[in-house]
Amino acid sequence: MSVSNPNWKPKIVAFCCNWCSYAGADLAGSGRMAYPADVKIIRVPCSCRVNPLFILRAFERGADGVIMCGCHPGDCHYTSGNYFARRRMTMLFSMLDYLGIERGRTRVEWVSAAEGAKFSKTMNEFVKTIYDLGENRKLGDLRCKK
Amino acid sequence: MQKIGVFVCWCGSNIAGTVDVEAVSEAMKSVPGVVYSANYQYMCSAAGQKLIADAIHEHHLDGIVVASCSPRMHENTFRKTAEAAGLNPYMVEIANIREQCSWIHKDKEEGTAKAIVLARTAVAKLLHNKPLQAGTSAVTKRALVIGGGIAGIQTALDVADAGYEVDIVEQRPTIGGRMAQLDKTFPTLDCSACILTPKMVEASQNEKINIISYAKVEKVDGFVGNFKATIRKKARFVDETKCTGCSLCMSKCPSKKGKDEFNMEMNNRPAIYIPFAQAIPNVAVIDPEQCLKLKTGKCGLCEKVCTAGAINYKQQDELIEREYGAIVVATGFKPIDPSPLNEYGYADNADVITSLELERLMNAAGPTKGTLLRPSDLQHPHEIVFIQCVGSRCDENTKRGKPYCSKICCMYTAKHAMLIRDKYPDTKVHVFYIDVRTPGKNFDEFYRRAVEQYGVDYIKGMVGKVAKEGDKLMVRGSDLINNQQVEIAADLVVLATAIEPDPTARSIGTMLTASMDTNDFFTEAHAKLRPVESPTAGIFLSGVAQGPKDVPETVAQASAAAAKVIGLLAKDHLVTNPCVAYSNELLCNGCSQCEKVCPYGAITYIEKEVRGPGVREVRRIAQVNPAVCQGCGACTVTCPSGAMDLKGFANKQIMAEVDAICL
Amino acid sequence: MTKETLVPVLGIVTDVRVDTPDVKTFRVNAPEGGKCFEHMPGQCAMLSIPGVGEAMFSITSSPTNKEFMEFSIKKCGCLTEWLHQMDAGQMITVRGPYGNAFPVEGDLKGQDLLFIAGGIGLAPLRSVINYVRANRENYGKVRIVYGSRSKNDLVDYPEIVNEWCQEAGIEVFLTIDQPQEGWDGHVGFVPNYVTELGFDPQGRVLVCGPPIMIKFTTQALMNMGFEKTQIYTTMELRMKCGVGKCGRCNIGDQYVCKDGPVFRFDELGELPAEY
Amino acid sequence: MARIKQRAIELLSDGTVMRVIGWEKGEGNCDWSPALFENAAEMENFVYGDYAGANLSKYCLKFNRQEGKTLVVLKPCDTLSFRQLLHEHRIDREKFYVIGAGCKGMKDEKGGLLKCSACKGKEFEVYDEIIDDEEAQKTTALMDRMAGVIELEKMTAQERFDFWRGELSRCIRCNACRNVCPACSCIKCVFDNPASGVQSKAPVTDFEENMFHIIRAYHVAGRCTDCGECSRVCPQNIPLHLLNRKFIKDMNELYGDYQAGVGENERTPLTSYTKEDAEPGIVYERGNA
Amino acid sequence: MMRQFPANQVKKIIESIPCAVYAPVEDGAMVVFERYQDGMELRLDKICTDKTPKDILFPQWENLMHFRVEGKTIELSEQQRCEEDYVLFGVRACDIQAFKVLDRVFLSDPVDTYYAARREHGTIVALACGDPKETCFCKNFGVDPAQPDADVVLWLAGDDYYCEAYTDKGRALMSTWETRDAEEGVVEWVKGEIAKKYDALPFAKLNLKGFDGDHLMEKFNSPKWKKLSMACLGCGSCTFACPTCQCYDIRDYDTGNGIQRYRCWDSCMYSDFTLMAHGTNRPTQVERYRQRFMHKLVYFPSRNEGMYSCVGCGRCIEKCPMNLNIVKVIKALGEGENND
Repeated sequence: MSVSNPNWKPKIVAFCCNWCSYAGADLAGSGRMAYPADVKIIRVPCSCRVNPLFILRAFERGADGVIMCGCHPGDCHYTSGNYFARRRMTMLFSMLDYLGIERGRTRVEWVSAAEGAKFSKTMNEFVKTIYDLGENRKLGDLRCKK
Repeated sequence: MQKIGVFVCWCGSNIAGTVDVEAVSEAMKSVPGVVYSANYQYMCSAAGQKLIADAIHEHHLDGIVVASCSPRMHENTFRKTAEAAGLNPYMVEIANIREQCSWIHKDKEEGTAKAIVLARTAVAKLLHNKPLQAGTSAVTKRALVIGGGIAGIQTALDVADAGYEVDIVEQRPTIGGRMAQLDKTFPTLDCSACILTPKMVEASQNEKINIISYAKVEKVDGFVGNFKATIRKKARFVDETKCTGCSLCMSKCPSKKGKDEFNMEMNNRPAIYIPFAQAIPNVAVIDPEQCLKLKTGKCGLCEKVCTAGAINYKQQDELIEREYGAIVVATGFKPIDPSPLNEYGYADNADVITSLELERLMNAAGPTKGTLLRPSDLQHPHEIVFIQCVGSRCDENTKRGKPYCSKICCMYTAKHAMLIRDKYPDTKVHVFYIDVRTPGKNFDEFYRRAVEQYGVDYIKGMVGKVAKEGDKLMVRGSDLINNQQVEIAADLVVLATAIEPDPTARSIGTMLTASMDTNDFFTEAHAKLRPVESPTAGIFLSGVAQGPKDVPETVAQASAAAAKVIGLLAKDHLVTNPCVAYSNELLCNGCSQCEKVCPYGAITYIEKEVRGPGVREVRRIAQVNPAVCQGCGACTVTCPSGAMDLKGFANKQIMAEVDAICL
Repeated sequence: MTKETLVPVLGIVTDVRVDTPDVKTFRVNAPEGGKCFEHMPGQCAMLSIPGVGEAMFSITSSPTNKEFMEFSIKKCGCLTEWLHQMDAGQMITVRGPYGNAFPVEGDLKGQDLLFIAGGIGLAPLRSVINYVRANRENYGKVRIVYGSRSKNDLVDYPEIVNEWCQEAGIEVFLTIDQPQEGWDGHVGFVPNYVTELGFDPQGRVLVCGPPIMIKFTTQALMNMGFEKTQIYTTMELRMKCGVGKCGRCNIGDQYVCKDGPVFRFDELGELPAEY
Repeated sequence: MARIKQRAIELLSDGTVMRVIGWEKGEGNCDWSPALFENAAEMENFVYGDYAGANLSKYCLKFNRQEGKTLVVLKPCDTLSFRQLLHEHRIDREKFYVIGAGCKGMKDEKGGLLKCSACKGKEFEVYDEIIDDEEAQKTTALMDRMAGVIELEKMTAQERFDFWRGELSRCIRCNACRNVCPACSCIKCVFDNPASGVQSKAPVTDFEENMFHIIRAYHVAGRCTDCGECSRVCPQNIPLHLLNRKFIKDMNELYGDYQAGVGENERTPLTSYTKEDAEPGIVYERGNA
Repeated sequence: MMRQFPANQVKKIIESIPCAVYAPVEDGAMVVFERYQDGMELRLDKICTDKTPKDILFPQWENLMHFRVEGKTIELSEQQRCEEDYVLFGVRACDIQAFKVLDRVFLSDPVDTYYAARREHGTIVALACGDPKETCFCKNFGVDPAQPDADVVLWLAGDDYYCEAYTDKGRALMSTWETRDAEEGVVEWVKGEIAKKYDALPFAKLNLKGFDGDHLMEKFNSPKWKKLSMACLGCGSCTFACPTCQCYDIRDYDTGNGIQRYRCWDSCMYSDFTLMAHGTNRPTQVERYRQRFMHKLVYFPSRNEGMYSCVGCGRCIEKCPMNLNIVKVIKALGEGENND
């Protein structure tokens, strides 16, 4: 898909759990492991706090990609939060795919507090995917964009 | 609309280097709700904090956003600043413009633009913040230590020393744990029993310490400061208060087929036994699997010989319910069973033994009374091969062992080698190793002594096969340094088997909702900064339960855990995290979905008359115990009506953040 | 001129006065000064903060005030909470005037007037009272019974004490629900106080306050011999458009926002009891 | 069926139940409506038969806190919804007398109901007594329940997108799907609640149409018994059941077969987990792009 | 002057109209009024479109104005009113009557300028109902399916449309069409046929006696509402399908760049319709259900010289998921022979 607007910058929302992924993002920062500024992080206590509604809301408001990061399965600070999150997100992604929305605009990645490099790598990859997909037209809020 | 102040930190050049802080604080001035915006070199400094406090007073701020380093760094600092200035500490939001902005971006324009979005997002969230009040809960001033090994004993002693009651729950009939089974300890080679048993005695005599042996924790409810544990004390069939530990019954017991667990099952013990001479409590226990009286009703010899009248065949398990303020997990370890690693032939050859078995063979109280004899024919071995890293440091994908280093093997093997060479100079000792790891005080010197002074033959390489040939064990391996295959005809092969958490650890972890890693070691709240605490508040970690450790490390960690326990028990009240879930009773359907995802059992349901606009009826509604809730938010997403929300991370707050980012 | 139905004009809050712990009075001017529009006593206006909401409030000031309009607003919901946080200088949107007015130039003219208000219910009546004060010669005796939960909850207390009470031909009777230190006036609920005071069943009565107060006060008045046709009150319902179109405030064949909010008691009796 | 009517009259007369929820005839032949009967005389108008398509279990919410027992006539598939409401503690079992009524597939004026073509069976999950007829036992499903979903899954993403845009753009947000749904039983729906931040009353944008229906399907995922009422009642003929069935199909495939409203287990696939669950990326790995 | 043109020319005529034409076209499984474009399936045969043409005049949602809020200041810009002429083609008599009901609401003082502008710019071409259907009962409310009241009216007879303009707007529009003088008497014959067909319909004659302001309290207090409303789900299908229902809501939407104030359809059937901070005056579905029908049959005529705000189109009969409808209400609450 081609990018029609050369000045277009994607808006990417990253939900990060406080205990692992947010710390991983901090670690990426301490290690100066760059990733594009298009990614903006929202801190949540646990990946299980991420309501599918938030993800849809982001798309409604014009996000081009939404990524959720949490502790690795088994490592959840709250024991089981990411297991629930995993099922929820699987269902949501499946539904979005079913509705014909491009794959790849949503992603889940497990990033531990130790994986600064993985965080950076993941974000670089994800941003690239979004650039490849281009502007999110299918999900844009018409009224917002007017 | 709330009046919000924004404070942009330069962090010296850490932020100011890639973010135009001036521009950020200027841009914030036109964000709805912001009435004041400033920037400063170091917001966390005394001067920076004063700037914040002054602005709060002067501009009657309802909330502040500090655009600075990660909230994990200074959120608490600024909350305290705000609180001191009369603001609710939860009316503070941090925009992370260092770790998640200035440090990862090089382009100043880009960095500045992102910092503005991040600050704006924090403001958007803050506009929906509500002042939160931390609640309090009382602290039960008693600790529970699960596991009575050296770790548990040390923690208990230290906690008791500070004047608090401690219960030690030990699954075996005696405390002492693995250390009691050791012969000597490295690197000083002092006798293990000589240093451990006085501690055991001290624990038993300390009036603050209550040892509940031959028992297990069955259930734990509650939360930090207010745990309630149910402990099953198994029937010993011996009255603890009467038994004098004379051991007469042991000699008279006709059933001698019980395996002696203390001696790694290398010999038998009677059905009634005291695990070892210095056992605490020094009280006999009847093994119901072996006891003829209990199995067939015919015998009763021990009862007849017991002058104290301590034998009671009708004794039942006893359930003890007690309340605790803190729980220490000191469940320790066991060596893995090396049988599945069939190249070492452990299952097939009696003379392939584990290090802990060797430890018993060399111990004066062991099956051979301290003489080194090989198990198969009780002959003195002349050629001994030690194999390192058996089941440790394995490729995770092969599932043949543990991925981690068991840490203690290098040192105890050096110890064993040295002791054997010292006592039996005619014996040749070879050690197959991958690396020799000796990072510890006097450890490397110790290892070098083994090599240099005692002539232990260290071969860098792996063993491919141990096979019985005649009365010899042929050990085939590679010598990486000389780049050749070696074959040694050994009399005895000793496996430095990996250690793994005690099998009970997993169920205890689940019971305590304490997180564990994939190897069943308990996870610490922070690998560096909170190494003796579990992420679950009020649960502390002592000893190998948290990860492989040697004795000095274990004792050090045990004392550290004790210090944390004392810190907790010293408080009369705990301040609870106010960022917990709560349910809006007007919206709650009472459908019980949230309860099912709560990892803490914090949600209960009550029938209640709810009142609201046009509503006055009895409904079933969810209630969250704020002292139990840890604030994960699983319930909030499960709730279809949005009745369940999380303070500090409310739906509206997160959606405001989303909106602000996507603006 | 076709009046725009839904498009508001802008207004500036030029003064915020704290009346009681949960009532503030806002003075509103047009951005260019003066009033946003003219009105008659009892009429309402829709105030709004874009993005927060829009709601109907009665105009508290008298049309005889030529400089500004005032709204006394009790904090009770999302919008009012927002309004209460406003400082002077804040812009809001205003549209109106909506609804009918008390018949100050009709049925009330030449009559003795009895005003009975409870709590924030004084807001719509204050407009009438001040209108009557400004056109004193057109009306007979004026008596005002006003009650609130406590002394602190009496709206416009300084104006009542310093102006109304000082004026010849106006009698003011204040009461609060519970005894309170520093209060030597009457204590008791408004309907009881009205009964205690006892009024000749003549002239016109304007009642405004919480539904329960209105109910018992009218009973008390009727016991004294007042006719339903002598009693006026105002109603409050969910409103959205203010022009009798959106359907919300429809009761029977009336639209409260357009045909009300002022109703004579006999008119109310002809409506289904859905208020 | 006269037997149901007769039995209901008996139970009303002997005081076992205080009211009956059933059906009554309309003006024509096919326009039956759910109705309330409070005494034997009113039962004159009671009917049960080919046009009793509506699922009466949601009406139970209305009567749960009322005095005495309510008799409710439920078809086999309706009893699943009833069980699900029991699971969710929304109704009390002892407040209802359930007559399980045999069903050989329901109709409306246009013919057999779509929901009945994928009949889930003739078993009653909950009942106090069953009044069945032999005919009912003989009828079977006419089609694979997942056929529609599978057909869509086979399409390309663009085709699916166009399909759903076409369907969902007709939505007028009348809320019939929500209000009829026994799983959408929230006291206050998030989309009606100004405090939720997502309140919306009109499908003001393409996206809000999607959002409403995705979230609705998501909220009932694992709780939806696939009673098919949403599609039956949609005045705009949107095949909403295809959203719910997609979730059902996914959950069955990924987390093991599950039917909401069956058995004693109150946990749904979304309130349980296994450590070995598939990663969300599986969605992208299967099927065509 | 009555004219006629071959029915197969109707597409051509529509395409020849220079402004936007809204006509009944097929959309999925439904027939709705949409802006006609080449290639669309014209469905003039459909008696009652699935969605009423009311949303041409009163759209389901429309922006009213836009605010920019900065600091303490507010900037307001109005949404432009409709400025383009358009033609509404193929509207039936009942829906045209519904426009008159809407006019009573939106054009009464103070005038709703958004609605007024649309009304003014539209020219309505009506189509007589040659084949009224089973659910029709329009004549009860003074609607003649054979003689709609519009700018231009069409009658289909055989292979030809007969047309006559009744207003200047209509005449101007029709003058551009290619037509010939109409054969005499045909339309009269068609009208007669329509009347005959209508009279044979089940709801052709309902007794509306007693549905007036004089019986307001009596109808309001009827105990029958409880049972009548039992099955009501409280959804908005009837109100949204109804050509006269015009309750609306005004809402603000934060676009991120300002506040959009929009109006959207609302329904008195919704539980939150009258909900305010301290409760609602219609707490259960019984009251809400009663409100809708009382409004149509009693309140509205009481305010509007006996004009009912039901036009007998029968859409609610088709759309109600639970088969509740206004005919059942009329029959249950009415007087005389209905009351069986």
